[in-house]
Amino acid sequence: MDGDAPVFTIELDGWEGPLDLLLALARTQKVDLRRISILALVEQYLRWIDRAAALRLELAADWLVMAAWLAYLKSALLLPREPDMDPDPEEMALRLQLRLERLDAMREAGARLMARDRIGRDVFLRGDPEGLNIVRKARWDAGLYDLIEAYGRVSARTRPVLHVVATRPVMTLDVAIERVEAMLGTRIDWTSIAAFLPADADERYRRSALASTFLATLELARQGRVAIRQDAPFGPIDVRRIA
Amino acid sequence: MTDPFVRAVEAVLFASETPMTVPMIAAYVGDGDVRAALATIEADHAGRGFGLVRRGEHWHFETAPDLAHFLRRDRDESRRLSRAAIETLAIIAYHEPATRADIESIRGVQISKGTIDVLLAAGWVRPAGRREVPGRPLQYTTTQAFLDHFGLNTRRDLPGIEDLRAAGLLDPIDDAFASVLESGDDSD
Amino acid sequence: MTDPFVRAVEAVLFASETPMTVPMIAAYVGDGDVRAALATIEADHAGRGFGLVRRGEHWHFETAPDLAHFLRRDRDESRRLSRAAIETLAIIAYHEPATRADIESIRGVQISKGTIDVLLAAGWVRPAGRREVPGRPLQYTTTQAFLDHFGLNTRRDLPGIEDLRAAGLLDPIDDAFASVLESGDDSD
Repeated sequence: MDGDAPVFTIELDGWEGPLDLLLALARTQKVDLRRISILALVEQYLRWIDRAAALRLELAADWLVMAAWLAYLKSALLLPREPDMDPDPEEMALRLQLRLERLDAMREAGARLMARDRIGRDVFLRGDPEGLNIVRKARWDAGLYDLIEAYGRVSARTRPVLHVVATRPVMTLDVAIERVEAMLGTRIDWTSIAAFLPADADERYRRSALASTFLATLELARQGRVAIRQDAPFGPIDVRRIA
Repeated sequence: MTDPFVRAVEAVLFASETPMTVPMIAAYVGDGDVRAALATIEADHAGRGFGLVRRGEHWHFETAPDLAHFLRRDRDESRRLSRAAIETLAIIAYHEPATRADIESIRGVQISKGTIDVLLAAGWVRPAGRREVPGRPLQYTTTQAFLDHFGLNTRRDLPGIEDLRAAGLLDPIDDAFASVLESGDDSD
Repeated sequence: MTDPFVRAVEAVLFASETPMTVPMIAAYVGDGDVRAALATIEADHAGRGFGLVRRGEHWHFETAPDLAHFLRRDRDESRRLSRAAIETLAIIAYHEPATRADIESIRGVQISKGTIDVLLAAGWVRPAGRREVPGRPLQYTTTQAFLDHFGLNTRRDLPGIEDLRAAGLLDPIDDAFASVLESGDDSD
């Protein structure tokens, strides 16, 4: 076994991890990976780790984890087999062997791939091709609507802006004050503001009248001529003449 | 099977990034009659899609000159006209003949040179003489191709300002939107 | 004199800077039997210094492999690829789609970020969606440029892929493990 010693002189960073080293060690057994002696492999690895430790090489954690795992595997393989041992050491050894086979297969495949006739190394493309041209002809996509709309947009942007406000039925504040004054003259009790609105008018006129009438009562209250009350927010508003 | 030396010369010329002289070729392929190989290759490719060509002392492969039209391909690309281009086209159509200054005064912004070029390239407008004012600016009008493309018989088929107003196309966007909302209320 | 259509196909392929598919060629040469023309051109160049080759759906001219010694310029190129990169490429090609974890589990070491970057930069691998497992890891596959570069027509041409598959060496360890356990007793 001491004949393997030269292997260990290879520097640490020459190995891409413990599995890489294990595969290299397995190759030294010079047998098909399927017939490899896992026990011999484990011993080689552990010896390698020992030497690295003796040389005071810093070992990365995964190397030590692998060493611990292999040490466990070794003892499990050597001890008398307990039927209910879990995990089964034979299975662990088989898994290791399968992993080595797979790494070996891919290493081999990579080498065969690299050995193929490769463009730029073994075969060459034309050095100075004329090249193919695509002449792009723009086909403009615009319809009549786009055209008309564009003109409308330009015109709208540059023509003087004209605002036409349609006439709407409105009750002015003056009219509202007059109405409220006149109607209050005949009432003494609290009266809802709604009672002051024209009853049979157009809805939009009624809404205008409501706003104007409310303002009118505020104005009359400010002049000290009416009192206003509202029991709750958004509740009905009542008005009473101050006698 | 071609002669090995001829094959080597052929491969070196094919892979070269520049035309090569006989000594340049010899530096790759070694001893042999390069000139004889070139003559063989030239004869072998006569009448094919590409061939060996000599320019002065340099040799190279090139595609046959009579096939040049196959090496280019036209592709129609449907593209939207830019907002500036469609507005410029509309102004020319409504106001023709229109000068660049007319267009800019109506659009309210300057137009870039490319904008009218696009319309000229599309064949929709054409120059139509100069206006006899200081500076003699070029005027533009629309073309028959313009009428054809937009499905118009004459320019008079373009809707007038009153039509546009009726269609709501003169309303600023917000007003148009509001009028849709209002009409929605009425239908309730 | 060669058939005009064959000449046109030949010229287009010869002038092209990239490998072309039949539809790409047809876009330049118009109607005709492009496949038949390709077969003719392939036969005409057999045994010459360069010839027509098919890689997947793409066709291109390249020099004959046995003439590499006349043409090789940079012998160091293959050395630039690290062993990690070569193995990673092989794992992606033979197992595709493969995740980073797949690669690491086979190689037994973590892969540095640069390793996949090198392959992506060469255009030989590309991301190909995520695997629907926890963490949704990104998967990688090889590209048409990979096939071109290594002279492969399809992934089935990968060296030894059928043997590896038959031997179960492309199956995950757990699957292989189960099948070995089943048949394991027989082989002893």
